[in-house]
Amino acid sequence: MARRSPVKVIGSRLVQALPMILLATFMVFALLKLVPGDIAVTLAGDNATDARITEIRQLYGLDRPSLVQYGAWLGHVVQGDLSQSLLTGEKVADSIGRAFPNTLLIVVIALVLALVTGIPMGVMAAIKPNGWIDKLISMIASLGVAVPGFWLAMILVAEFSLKLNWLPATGAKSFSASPIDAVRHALLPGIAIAAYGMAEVARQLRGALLEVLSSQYVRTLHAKGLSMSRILWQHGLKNVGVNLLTIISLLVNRMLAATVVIEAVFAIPGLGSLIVRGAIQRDFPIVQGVVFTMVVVVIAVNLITDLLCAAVDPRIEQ
Amino acid sequence: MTVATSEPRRDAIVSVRDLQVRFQTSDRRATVKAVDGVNFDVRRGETFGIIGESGSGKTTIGRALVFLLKPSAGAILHDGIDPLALSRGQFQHHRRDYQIIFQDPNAALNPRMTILASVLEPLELARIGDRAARERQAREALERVGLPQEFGERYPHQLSGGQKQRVVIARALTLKPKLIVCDEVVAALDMSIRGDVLNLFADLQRDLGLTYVFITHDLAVVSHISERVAVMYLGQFVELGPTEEVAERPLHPYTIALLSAEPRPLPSSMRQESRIVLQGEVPSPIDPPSGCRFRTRCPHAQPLCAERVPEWRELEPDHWVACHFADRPNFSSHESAGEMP
Amino acid sequence: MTMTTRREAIALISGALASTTISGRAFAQAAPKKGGTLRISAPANPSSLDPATGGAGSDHAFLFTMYDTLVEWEFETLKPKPGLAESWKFTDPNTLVLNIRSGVTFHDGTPLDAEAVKFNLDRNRSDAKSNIKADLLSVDAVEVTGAQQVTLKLKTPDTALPGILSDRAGMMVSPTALKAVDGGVVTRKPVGAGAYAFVSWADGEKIVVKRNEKYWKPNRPYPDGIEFSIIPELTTGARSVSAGQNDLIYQLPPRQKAIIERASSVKVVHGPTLYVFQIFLNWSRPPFDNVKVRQALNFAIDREAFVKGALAGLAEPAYMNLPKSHWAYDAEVAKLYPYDPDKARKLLAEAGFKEGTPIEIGGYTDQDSVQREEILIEQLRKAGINVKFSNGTVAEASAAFFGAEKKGAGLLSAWTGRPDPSLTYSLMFTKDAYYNGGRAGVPPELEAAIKESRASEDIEVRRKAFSTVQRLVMENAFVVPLAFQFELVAMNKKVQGYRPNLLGKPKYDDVWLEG
Amino acid sequence: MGAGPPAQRKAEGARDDARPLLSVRGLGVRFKTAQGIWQATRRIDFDVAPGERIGIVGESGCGKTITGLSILRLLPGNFAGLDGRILFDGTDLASCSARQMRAIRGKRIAMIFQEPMSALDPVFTVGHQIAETLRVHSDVSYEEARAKTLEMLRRVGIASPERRIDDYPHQLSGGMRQRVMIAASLICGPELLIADEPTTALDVTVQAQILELLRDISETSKTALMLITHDLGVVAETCTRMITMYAGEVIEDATVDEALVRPLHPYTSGLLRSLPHLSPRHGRLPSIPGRCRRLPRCRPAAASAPAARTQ
Repeated sequence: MARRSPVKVIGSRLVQALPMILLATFMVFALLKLVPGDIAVTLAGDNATDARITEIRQLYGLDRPSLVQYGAWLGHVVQGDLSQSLLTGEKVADSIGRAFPNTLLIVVIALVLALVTGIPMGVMAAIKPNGWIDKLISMIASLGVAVPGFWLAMILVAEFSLKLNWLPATGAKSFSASPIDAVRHALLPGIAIAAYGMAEVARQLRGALLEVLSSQYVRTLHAKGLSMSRILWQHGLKNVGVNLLTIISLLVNRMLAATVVIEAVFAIPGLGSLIVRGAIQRDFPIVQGVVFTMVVVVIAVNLITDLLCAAVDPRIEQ
Repeated sequence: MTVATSEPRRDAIVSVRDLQVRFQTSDRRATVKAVDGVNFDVRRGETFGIIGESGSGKTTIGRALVFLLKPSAGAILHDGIDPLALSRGQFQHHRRDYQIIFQDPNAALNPRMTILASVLEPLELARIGDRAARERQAREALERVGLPQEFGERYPHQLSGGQKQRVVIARALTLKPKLIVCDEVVAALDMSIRGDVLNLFADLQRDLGLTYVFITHDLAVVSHISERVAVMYLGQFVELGPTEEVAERPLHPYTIALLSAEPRPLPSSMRQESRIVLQGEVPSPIDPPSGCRFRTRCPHAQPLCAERVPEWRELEPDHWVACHFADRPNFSSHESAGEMP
Repeated sequence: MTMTTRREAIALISGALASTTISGRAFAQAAPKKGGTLRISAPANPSSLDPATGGAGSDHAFLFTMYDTLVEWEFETLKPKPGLAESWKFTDPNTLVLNIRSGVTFHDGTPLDAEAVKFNLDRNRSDAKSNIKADLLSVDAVEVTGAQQVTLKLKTPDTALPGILSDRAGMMVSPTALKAVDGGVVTRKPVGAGAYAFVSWADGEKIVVKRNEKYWKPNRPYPDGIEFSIIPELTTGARSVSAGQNDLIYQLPPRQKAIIERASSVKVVHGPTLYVFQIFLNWSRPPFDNVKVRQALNFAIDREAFVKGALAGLAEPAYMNLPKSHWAYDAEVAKLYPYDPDKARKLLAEAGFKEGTPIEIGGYTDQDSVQREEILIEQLRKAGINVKFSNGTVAEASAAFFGAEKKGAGLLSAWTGRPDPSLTYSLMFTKDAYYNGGRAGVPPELEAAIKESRASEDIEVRRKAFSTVQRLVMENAFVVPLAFQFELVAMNKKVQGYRPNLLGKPKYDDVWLEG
Repeated sequence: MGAGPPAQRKAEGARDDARPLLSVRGLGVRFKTAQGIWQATRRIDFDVAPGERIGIVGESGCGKTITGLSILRLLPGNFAGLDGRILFDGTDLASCSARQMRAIRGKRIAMIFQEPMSALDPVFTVGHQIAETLRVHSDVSYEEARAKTLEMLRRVGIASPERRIDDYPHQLSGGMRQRVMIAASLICGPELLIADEPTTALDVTVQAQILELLRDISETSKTALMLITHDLGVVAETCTRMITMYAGEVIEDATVDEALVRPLHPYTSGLLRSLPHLSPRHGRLPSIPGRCRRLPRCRPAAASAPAARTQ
């Protein structure tokens, strides 16, 4: 039962994460090399000739064995350099540094919205299972899961940007420069992604709460004279805390993935747009850089989740 | 403690010598000494009871006896042979003679299999006889445990707890074992059904010449069914002897306390007030007390108890105890254990 | 042409301004005025902002704002006209003299003189990183023959050069800037002599340019600057214009016209371009090594129906690689392949081609491409031709067909056109050209005719040469042209003075902002 | 005992107080099942005097737990209806509002359950859970509540309570958890404690500790105890009066001594005889025929026979 210090836990988890990062970036690299298409063709331009394409491969080192290319990339990464776009020469770290805050803001907004709406929905549904509120909420949740994010996004834009002109239809603004403007830009994409999250939170929370409510200790709480609302919001929520944290970490991963589509719909220059562009152009340093970032984020989210779970539920050992 | 009974008795179906079973804790930082140096023989045809409270290691012993667990040290001989020295095939064959039944019949039965299929399963796995012979054998087993023919076609959820436990017993019987380890087999059953099932065990023993090792925390059950009983505390036996002897003239302070703690349906006039209620909690098997393990809760503990491990000695014929002072009359149990109803 | 991104496949163009229609109100009649920032939704991140190293046809939309070219063209006709070179002359078939406008400086103050032009041309034709060496293959030497005069010594006569110098090869970069940058590439720090000077480029996000206050053209440009927002999703880009976040979007697919016209603040401009949808053929192996099969394919296609069905009518049926309005267009060649499925069947029979034998043709996975495929499958089926499309991304499918893999008998793609038609033909219909997927030979008279088209400066001589080229290409049916797509540009009504051009790569020379 | 009004019961109780603390009259509880309405208990009458310790015994499914739960109106979700009256100190709990009921639960009537592990919230410290009872019923400061909690922990015999107060349930042994449950139930000084099989899941030596604690607390703080158990021994050790239930009805209500010495009801005697006890190891255990509550198995009387002993 001895607890280990969080510092040690984080340290050991980061060490465990290294092979994951290596594996993920290598697999993506290998995939990019396996699928047909070649950045050399793009680099050669519209007037390409076979000779020119061969020349470009040599010029950019694209004719070297794949492992050597990956090794070279890795060598740079180890030195803290994510190298640069083969096509435009922009430093990948700069691209990511610009894109990541945009994506992060959307995910954070989506997550907050999903929780703010999903938690009350889940709790209300659990109070009286199979009552009309529960049925209504379950219907809304089914819709939230079923409606594709990009479709919802377009509806939102049509309504709130084009018709009512309340919120911008496209683009992103820097949060540090103008927080309000940045949030205004990220709000609609956030909502579009949040719908799924809301449904997921509501459904999972309902299930977890029902299980908690049917447990013996809830009967004890009733016997102690606690009100239903106190039981739900205090004991219920803390007991489903681990479930909730797990949902959140899954949601963050899913939402990160969902930004790929949503960013395209809203023309937000985020990680999703970046990786799509990199992949289409076979600009592998960009793809590698984004995959690297995403893996690090996912690992970080999982780590934080685990630490929080241990904080919420004393039975979990670190 | 010294190994007093180093020579296995001739009539021993199971001989246990200095048995130790250790586990790693889940964080792999400490070792739990679940069973720590236990010696006993189980005689052919008897019912050998092991009584102990949760965490005493009695379930671990039960599993080790049929080699569901591998001993960390010491030896378990079945009919004088060491099953661990057998080849894989021989071992599998040997195993059929030594069965175990657990507390929860629900966990032992596949809810999607009919009762007959469940009872047939061990026979099929062992590839005994042809299909017809196997089915006949299974039906006989069901009949023997008192379940009518039509139960074979039913599913576990259609049966009561007692009936399910009968099915589990029938299944163990199909392979015609010599010995059955019964681990808390009636603990989950209602009082009134408990009697029926215990009666069944007695009948089967009489008819089939079975040997039982009956593991339980329930004094009433163990004293009803077993000829000899061992009392276990924190991984070790503290007392072993004929059931009447142990129940009526217990030698070890823990046995005395255990017997005294048993609530008895006696009217107030027949109760005696000097009930012994042990204080405190059972110490951790990770770091047990020095010397006598019971000393931290023993009302008669002396400095010696902390210093020396009490010897496992045969204080009276066939009656073993591990206590430095078991032969001192001042805490002799006779007056404190109370009368039997 | 087809490589790089899907956006490009949808949109690069050229051609004469046959019909420019403007939806909604007519242009306001007010006089142009300066000021304001033009906000443009651009469909693709540039591959580079250095004209010599970039490759994508979509780059021009940015490059034209920062770099002026030695030669320019009339928007409507693509006829070469003076740019940084105020005049040029072939003193003999192998000598081209360019007189450079005086008083022009680059954005960094470097004078644009003969030395600067020579520096650029030499870099373009010999630097390892240059992607346009092939454009200047005919140049043997560049000589400075005066402070503002360069003379190009040619290996072979090449009258396509003025056209070529109106494209990347003629874009002048400040030599000072080139020398200052490590590696000699100004991808990320472009310095030209164009109407706008570079401010910033955030990859995939935004490119900002500001007015060149010392621009040589009087009173130009009008806006203070241009902000390009890079929005690869064209639907989204169109929405940004509807919502007023951007002022202009170009390269819209035809299906967007009806949608964007619903927004009352938006007007739409369209005009023909050189951008032609076509099926590339690999004539090095069966079934397309048989000219009759290739011809059958051309007869089997109802181009009018294709334009209506696949391109919302915003296109011109293509019977060769030049549209009607082009100066080198030959109406006789256009009559070679009327829609005639019976003829197609007959040709197939003569070729010994068994009806219904599947032919695998490559294509792209995007929605518009798939729609085009469906229409073609249906049309060809009527002539007994069973086409199976195997789709991939633009990069994949293109590389698979044109690259070493040589996958598929054909590829449904498009050709973006070049300022001078000779490039179009030499890039597709000469042996070993990259866009000759099979790298198979062509009749010697075709090679000769292409050469001939670059030999004379006289436009009538060139027109005749191109007639021969086109006739030979189409008689041999080396390609199945389908339709010239119109340029479709949507803009906020306050944007004034925008004119489409035949090349289909937008220029904003006369654009100004109202209000 | 039948439907005798409280006044008639004077002779029986250990105490002679003016009126009983709890008076259950004609209690019956119904549940919805897939097969329709199921009458779980019916016509239950009994009294509990202040400070009295009564045991309710019977097999599983006999309705003893439901009777305990129905007093606090803690019946499960498929509860369909309740008849009769549950008079507690003059108030009919059967017709109380939810709010009134909450004010009584934990403060005036407390209840503890069989499984001390699952009956405690795993994610709150035991200190929090003990103090919680106090905090919902009275306006006390955090410090006061903590001090009172420490006192309660000491009172229920937990060693080094200062250390244990911040432990979580999983860090305690089964016996300690049940002590915690008792502490949480008694912190408001209730007049009645309903204990539903409080020692069934515990080892016998721990059971002895807990029973001793319950008896001790009941005696010193004059808390009435209603002990629900299947174990006659537990009742004999702890209670003065014993109510036997069978098939949803009370079939016997007598002092423990009387019930054990001369069990009038055949079911009670059957229960007694079926005990596999220490001495009679030779010979067979008498079995009680039938085990479904709907099958009458009481030999001379039907399951619905009236209680055999009345006052």
